[in-house]
Formats: sequence, C-alpha cells, structure tokens
Amino acid sequence: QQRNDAFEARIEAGDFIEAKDWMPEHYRKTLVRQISQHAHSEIVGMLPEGNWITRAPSLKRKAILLAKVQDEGGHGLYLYSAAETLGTSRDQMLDALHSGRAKYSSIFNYPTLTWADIGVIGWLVDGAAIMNQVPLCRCSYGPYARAMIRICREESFHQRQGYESLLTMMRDGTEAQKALVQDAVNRWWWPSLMMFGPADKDSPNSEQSMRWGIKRLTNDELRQKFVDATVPQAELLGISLPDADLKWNAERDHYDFGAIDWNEFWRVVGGNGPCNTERLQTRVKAWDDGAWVREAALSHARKRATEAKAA
Amino acid sequence: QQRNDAFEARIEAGDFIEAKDWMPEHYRKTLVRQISQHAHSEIVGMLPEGNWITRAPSLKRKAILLAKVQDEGGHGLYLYSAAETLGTSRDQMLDALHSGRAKYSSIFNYPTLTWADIGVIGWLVDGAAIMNQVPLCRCSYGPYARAMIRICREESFHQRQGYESLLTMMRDGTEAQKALVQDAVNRWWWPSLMMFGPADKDSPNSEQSMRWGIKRLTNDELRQKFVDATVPQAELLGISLPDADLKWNAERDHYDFGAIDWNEFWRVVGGNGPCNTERLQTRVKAWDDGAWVREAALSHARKRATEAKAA
Amino acid sequence: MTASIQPSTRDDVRYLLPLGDACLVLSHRLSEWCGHSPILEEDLALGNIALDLLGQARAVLTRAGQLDGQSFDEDQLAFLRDERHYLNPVMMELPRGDFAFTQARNLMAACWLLPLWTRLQASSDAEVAAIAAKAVKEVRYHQQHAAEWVVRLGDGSEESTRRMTTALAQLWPYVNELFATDETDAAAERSGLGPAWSTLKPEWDAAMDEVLAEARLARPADTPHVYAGRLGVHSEHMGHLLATMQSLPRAYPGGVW
Amino acid sequence: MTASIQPSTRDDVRYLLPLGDACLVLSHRLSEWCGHSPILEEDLALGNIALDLLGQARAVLTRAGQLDGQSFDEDQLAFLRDERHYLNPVMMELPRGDFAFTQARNLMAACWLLPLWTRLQASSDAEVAAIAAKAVKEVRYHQQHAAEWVVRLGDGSEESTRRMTTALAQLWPYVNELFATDETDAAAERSGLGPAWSTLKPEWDAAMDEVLAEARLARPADTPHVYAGRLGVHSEHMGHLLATMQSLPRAYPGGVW
Repeated sequence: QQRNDAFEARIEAGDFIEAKDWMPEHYRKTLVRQISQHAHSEIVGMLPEGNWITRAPSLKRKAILLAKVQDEGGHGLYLYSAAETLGTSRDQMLDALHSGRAKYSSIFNYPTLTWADIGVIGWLVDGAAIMNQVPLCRCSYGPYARAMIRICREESFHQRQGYESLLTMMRDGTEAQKALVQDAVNRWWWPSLMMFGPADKDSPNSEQSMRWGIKRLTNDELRQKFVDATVPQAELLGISLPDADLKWNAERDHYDFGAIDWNEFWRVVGGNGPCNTERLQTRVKAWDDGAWVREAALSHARKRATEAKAA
Repeated sequence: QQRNDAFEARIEAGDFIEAKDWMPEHYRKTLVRQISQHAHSEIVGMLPEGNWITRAPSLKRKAILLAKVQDEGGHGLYLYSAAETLGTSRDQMLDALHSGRAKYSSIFNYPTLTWADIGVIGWLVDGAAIMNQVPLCRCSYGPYARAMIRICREESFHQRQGYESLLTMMRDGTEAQKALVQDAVNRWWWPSLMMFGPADKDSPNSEQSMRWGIKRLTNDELRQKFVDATVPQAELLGISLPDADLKWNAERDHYDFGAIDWNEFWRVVGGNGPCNTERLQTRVKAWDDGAWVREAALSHARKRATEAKAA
Repeated sequence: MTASIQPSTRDDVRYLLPLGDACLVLSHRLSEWCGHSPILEEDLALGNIALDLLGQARAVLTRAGQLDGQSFDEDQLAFLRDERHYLNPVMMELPRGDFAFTQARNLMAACWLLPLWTRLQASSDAEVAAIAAKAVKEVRYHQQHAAEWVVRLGDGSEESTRRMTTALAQLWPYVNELFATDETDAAAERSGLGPAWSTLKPEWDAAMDEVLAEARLARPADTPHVYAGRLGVHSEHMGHLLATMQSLPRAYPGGVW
Repeated sequence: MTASIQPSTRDDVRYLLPLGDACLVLSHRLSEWCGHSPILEEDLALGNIALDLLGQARAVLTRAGQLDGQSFDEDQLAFLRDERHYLNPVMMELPRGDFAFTQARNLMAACWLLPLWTRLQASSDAEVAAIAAKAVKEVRYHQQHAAEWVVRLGDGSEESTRRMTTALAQLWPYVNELFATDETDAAAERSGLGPAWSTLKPEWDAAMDEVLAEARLARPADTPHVYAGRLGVHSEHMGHLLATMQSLPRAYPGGVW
C-alpha cells in the first residue's frame, strides 16, 4: 500500500515511471495491453497500404509509400520493445494477436480499394492516430512516452505526405482522379471518426487510464479535436465530407457533426468487418510460413556456438 | 514368327490393327511412347496458352481461347484413352511424364510473351502439328487413327482461328499491334520448324515407324510441306518470316529455307529450354496439390459402396 | 481511348450489371484453374463452366450496354470500367483458393444463379428472357457438378472434410450479399425486369441444405457481415483481378482484336 | 496518352536500361514481401533493400531518358514501356518464391551489382558515376545481408538446407545471362560508359564461392541455358508483373500523381 501510494504520488507529480520501477500489476497489464495493441496495429496496418506498393502510379509515390510502410514496421518494433520492458516477450504478444486474444485498430479491417485510399489513409487515418497519440508523448510510462515522441514525429510526416498527394490530384489531376479522392474520403471519413473509440459514456476503462496518465483526453474530446482540425483541410482540398449535419457551431466554438453508426463500429470491432478474417489470416500465414526460417536461424546459431566452444 | 508375318502382312495391306489384336511388343511400346507423348503435349500445351486466358483483350477472344484450351485437354483425354487400349494406364503415363522419363513436344518449352503469341501459336504451331498429324489419321493402329481424325478436325479449326486473329490485327489494328504480330512470328518461326524433329539423317527411329505405318512421311518432307504451305499465308498477312535465305526455288518446286539452329533444338529437347523446368514443375505441382482430391473421391466412393452393401 | 467509362445509373442497367459482372468475374476465377486441376476431367469441367459463365456475362453486358444508351459494347463494359463501377457480389472475386473452396463457391453461385435465371425467363425484357432460357440449362449442370464435388469432398477423407468445412466457413460471410435488396431491386420488380434478389433466398437455402445434408456437413452459422459489391465496394482482390483482366485493352489504345 | 513508348536503340540507352530495369523489377519483387516476412526485422530489411534498388532504378532510368533524346522521364519509362522493351535479366522477374529463394536471388543480384556499380564509379558519364558512388554503398550492405541469410539457411536446419539448395538450383540457369555480352557492351567499353557484363564474372564467382563455402553448400553445376531479358525476351511472369505495376497510369490517361 505504501509502494502504491508512492507510485500514485509520482504519477500525480508527472514523473515518468521506468521499467525497473515498482508499479501496480493492473497498471502493468493495462500498459502491456495498450502498447501491444498499438504495436499490432502498426503491423497489421502495413497490409492495407502494402497492397498498393506494387501498383503505385509513379516511382516517387512508390518510394514514399514503401518508406512509409517501412516506418510502420519500425514503429511496431519500438512498441514491441517498449512493451517488452514490462516483462512480456514479443512472441507472447504475437501469440495473443494470432490467437485472436489481442486486438489491433479496427480501422485496418477496411480494404484499400483505390490508390486514393492511400492518400486518404495518410490524411485521415494517420491524422486521427496522431490526435490519439500526441497526448501519449506525455504518458506516465517513460519507454512508451519516448517511443511515442519518435512515432508521432514520423506520423506527422506521413500525414503531410498523404495530404500532399491528395492535393496534387485535386489541384492538377483529371476529373477521374478527383472522383477517386472524393470516393475515398466518403468511404474513410466515418471509420476515421470511429478510431477514437466508443462515446465516453460507453468507455468504462477510460477513467482509470486517465488517472494513471496512460490516457490524457477522452474519446469524445479527441474526436472533436480531430473534426475541428480536419474540416478546414477538407475545404482546402476541395472535397466534401459525407455528413449532412456537419457545420460550424459558433456557440460551442466547435464543428457539430452527425451521429456515428455505432452498430457498424461494434460489428467491425466484433470481428465482422470486411477484412478482419483476412488480415488475421495473412498475419498468421506469414508467421507460420516463416517458422522454418526462425528455426533455421536458431539452429544455425546453436551450431556455430557449439563449434566455437569446441575450437 | 508366324503371327509376326501375319501382322506385317496386315500392315502391308493397309488394315487397321485393333486393341484386341496380337501385335509385336516393340510395335506396342513404340505406339504407347508416341501416343502418350502426344497426350502429354496436349496437356503441357495448355499452359502457355492458358497463361493468356485471364488477359485476353476481348470477351470474344477470351471465349475462343478458353474453348481452344479446353479442346486441347479433350485431345489429351482421347489420346490417353487410345494409349490405354495398349495396356498402359493413364496414371502410369502421367508418372512417366512427372518423373521426366516421358517427353512432350519441345515447342511448349518456349514462353508466350505477348497476346500475339496466341494467334501465332494457332497459326504456326497448330499448323505444324496438323502437318505432322494428318498422316496419322491413316496410321496402322485403329484407336490412334480414329482419335487423330477428330483431333485434326479440331486443330484445323484452331489454326484458322489463330490465323484470323492475326489477320484482324494486321488489317485493322494499330501499328503497335502489327509490331506485336511481327515480333511473335520472329520468335516462333524457327521453333515451329523444329517441331518436325531432327533432320532425316539424324532421325534413327523413323524407318521402323514408317514401315509400321505409325509414321507416313519423313521429318524433312513434312517440314518442307509446312514451309511451302506457310509462306503464302505469311505474305497474305503482310508479315515477313525471319529467314534471309527463304525463297522460291522453281527448279525444286519448293521454297528453299535457311539452316536450322540444331544446337538450340538439342539444347531445348535436352531440358535446357526457357521453360522446361517450369512446365514440368507446374504439372507436377497440379498433380501433387490434387492428390487429396483424388484420394477423397476414392474414399467417398468406397464409403458409399460399403453403405449400399450394408443396406 | 483507354480512359474509363461510367455506365448509366438507370435502374435497369444497375440491375443487370451485377449479374453480368458476377458471371464474368466468377468465370475469370475458374479459368485460372486451366492446366492446374487435380484431374484432367476437372480441367475440362471447370473450363466448360467458365465458358458458359463467360457467355452469360457477354449476353447480359451487351444487353446492359444497349439499355444504357451510351452505346457501350460488352468489351468496353468489361475492359474500361473501374473497380468502383464493377458491381458483382464480392464472393465471386475471392481468389480461387483450393479445390474445395472452388467447388463450394461454385455451388453457392449456381444455387443463386439457378433461381435467378429461372425467374428471369419471365422477364419483361424479351432479350433478358431469351438469355435466361439458355442460361438456366447451363447453370443446372453447374449446380449438379458442384454439388457432386461438395458431397464427395464433404463426405470423403478426413482431409477433404476439413478443407470443405473450412471453405464453407470462409465463404459464408459473403452469402448475405447475394440476398441484399435495394432500390434497384424494387424497380426491377415493379417493371417486371426481374426478381428482387432477396426473394431467391428460400430456394437457395433449400438447395444448399439438401447438398450439405447429403455431404454430411453442418451448415455454418449466419454472420452479420455486410458486403456491397453491388454498390461497387469490393475486396482488395478485385483491383488485382482487374489489373490483369484489363491490361491489354488499356495498354493498346485503339486496338482491334 | 497511355500508348506505349519505345526508347531509342542508342548504345548508351541500351546499356543503361537493363541495369535500371534490373533494379526496378527486383525492387518490385522484394516489395511483395511487405507484411509477409518471417520476422518483422526482415519486413524492414527487405523493404529497405527494395527502397534502395528503387532509388537506383529511378536515377538510372532518369539518366537513360536524358540520353534517349525523346524527353522520357522515369515514370514514362517505368509505366509506359511494354514487356518487350523492358531489358532486365530474367532472374530479377521470377516470382518471389520462399524466403530462401529471395535471399539466394538477393545474393546473386548483389554480387553482380556490386562489381558493376564499383566500375561504374569511373564511368565516362559523370551522372552515372555519381549514381554509382551512392549505389555501391547500398549494395555492399545488400550483399552482406543476403550472405548472412544464405549462410544461416544453408547451414541451418535440415529443411532450410534443402530449401536453400533448391533455390540455388532453380536460380542457377539464370546466371549465364548476367554475364552475357553483346554489341552494347562493346560500345560501352569503348566509350568508357561502363564495363562489359562479362568482365564481372570473376568477382561474382569469387564472392559467391566464399558465401557458399561458409554456408557449406555445393555450387550448382553451370547449365547451357540462354536467357535474353536484355533483348526484351522474358519469362511468362513478366507480363503479369507489368500488368500490376502499370495498371494505374494505363487506366488514368493524363493523371498527375
């Protein structure tokens, strides 16, 4: 109880908790769940974008996309490392993903259907992710906070690249290209809003996480910030957002927006989105198909170690 | 010896030998080898053309190609049946193919690189095949001769379709399409001439086969017939054949043509052509991947037979 | 000249394209088996089914093009339409999978096409009725052929039962879409062009249940999945399929084939 | 606007395109691993190599386009050239295969690119020399990375040894082409643009033999195969690769990306 009080006091004071520090078991568990879920999201998130690398329409865009997807893999790597500092191995976390126990961001259960989806993912999905993640740079757990600083920097860069690619198509492209962009925005807008999670009233875990400084703003607060930031960007692009109720509310000093289809949200989170099964199968297949490689690497290392000892 | 003399006399008289008739072991063996090789060629020949079904440039051409490749499968089926009348099972023949003991026509070890290859295969490769096969409709072994009649009829149809598709491109197509056709002809001309086999002087088995009426014309005779028939068709198409020595010889009443690169011929026949390994691997993979299906069908049949008996 | 075309949003066109596209796209997947089947007879049978479906697709697309009013022919509709204007149910575009998956899908598709073509024989559009009269015979054979394989594999070896069970489970989420109804359907019912897809469900259920019983397979539980190929929202497989299918006409502007 | 372009047959262009295409096509195959690697670190490493090769391809194609004299940029050369005008060695376009195949090919390609880039640092074309100076550092890392895997897998488990041995045997017939020499090479040697490919063989042999020895793998026997990607004669895989790669620019004439 004394340790717990000391811990709570450090959180209160805004101290960073480090790997070697004592922490309550529930804090540790909550963090592992959150960080590994975030790591899994980066890894699964490589798939919808990776789907377009071989079809990127210019070599410059191909290079940008390839680098972006690589960055996501890199984020996965830091995040797994951050979670490992809490005593759970990467293999354990992957096993939780592959067996369906662990989640990843539900947004990646939607398919990328056209090239414009790549730009829109950069703009809206990375945009929403940043909105969620920036506060985590001040999260109470040091290794996570430091990983998030680096990740947020790179994500901002991706978001700008995504937006820029849309701007190029909307400003200089053909009518067919503009239609592509509008269509992609129509498909990704609502799922992006869902990325902030259920409404606050339906988000029971939030309070404890807020108290521990693992979460800094509520789902609805973040969602509103995102809408407020994004609407002017949409206007600059010259596309419309698929929400008839979206309008500026001078009184609230915020944009009002329409009702989210929570049925869809829960359906997709619950495993019945368009790509849930395929995404997980793809990851499991990559892992299973690679088993012989991992075994061979171990076997090689053992052989050489034995030989070195014998020599 | 007496049976042998009677057999030779029947051959001499132009009689058909039937499955139930006595025949010399060497005759049987030669026929099984020739018919199964022909069957394998039909089956392997489905691959280079099948490669373009999903990319046919019009729905009509797609339907024609799909039907053609199906016909080839059908030819394979009759020919395996004809060979089975000689006491060798289809599985035995396939095993010989898959293990590399049996051959198939070497022409299918060249890749189909553009859509024009499909037309050119119809025109030149099927054309050469027909030249080889028409005499076999009078072959001494009845089941083979009858299969060949049906096959030759369908092959002629394929050849006309192939030629017609080239004519369409050459008469009504764009410059880019005409270049496709010329390029395909450049690549397939010499391999087509090689389809008649080595020069007579290097073809030791021919004589016995001629005597038995399994073969009716020599390799060089057939090759000359093919060249004579094809040159005017090329002129009508408006393409050039890639042979500077090709010219009419009024004295011989035939076209003269340049020297065949027998090194290439023997290299490809010997297993080192562009696609030998892949073709065989593809067939073996299809067979191996299908093992569970064949086993399941047998297992199902057994189950139901047992149940019928028990009932 | 290789720029994409946009078909009309007329109700009759929007009703026919999903059917034509379903036939075309399933034909494409079946034709991928060519030369790769477990037995030669199946190379022929799958090729034959692919050919029938292609014929049905050509007839329907031709008719849709006539009704569209922009003089699009079957080839323009097949080769110059973008993914978002392809309206087949998503099930048809899924990769060919193993032989169990292919036969399970063929069965599901045939059990859907058979009552659809049957009713279309009475279409108020005489062209459509004539196409249906021919198609119905073909699809009856397709259904029978697929049913035989589903039974054989479902009640075959341990491995084949496992594979067939997996195939059904993988396909089941895509079934809902075959019976989803929209405004286009309502218009087709009103005009007599054809039935609402939702009305085909009882026949599909009965036909499937019969085969599954014979195959001694459990019917998978229904799922709440919502796919909308009919609105042009596809899977990630569709773009790759079209990249292949359309590559030549796109690369040879003005080509005459 | 989406019609295909035909590059010039100038000797310098014909010398550079095979190199640029080799990098582009191998990069394409490596990028197919994205999200499918056996370990996350390899997703990153293969992606990184793909990115380096893409950069090399862009630089070389840009330079070839300048020399060509028809003002083709890197994108026109990449997206509007038909298969028969793509000049990469066939090895680069073979499907990605398993992880052993990928690493074996990466090693072969790097052992070829390293001496090639090394000599190109002294190219009479200053642009080419500058590209080479950057590339040589990248390819040195690629070679080392692939060598480590070939050793690890070659001298790993029974299965990995079998797979690596198979991969080497499958790739070996395509090696000849990396050292085949033609008139283009002769011209490049005369002008100082770059070395004849045939002159790279001793270094390739030495580098490969060293890795194979370390991996305790036998060097496959040489074969008499003749591939001629450098003359635009490819394998059947190339058309499918290009259908995918070029699909967007072909479908969106006048598109600005």
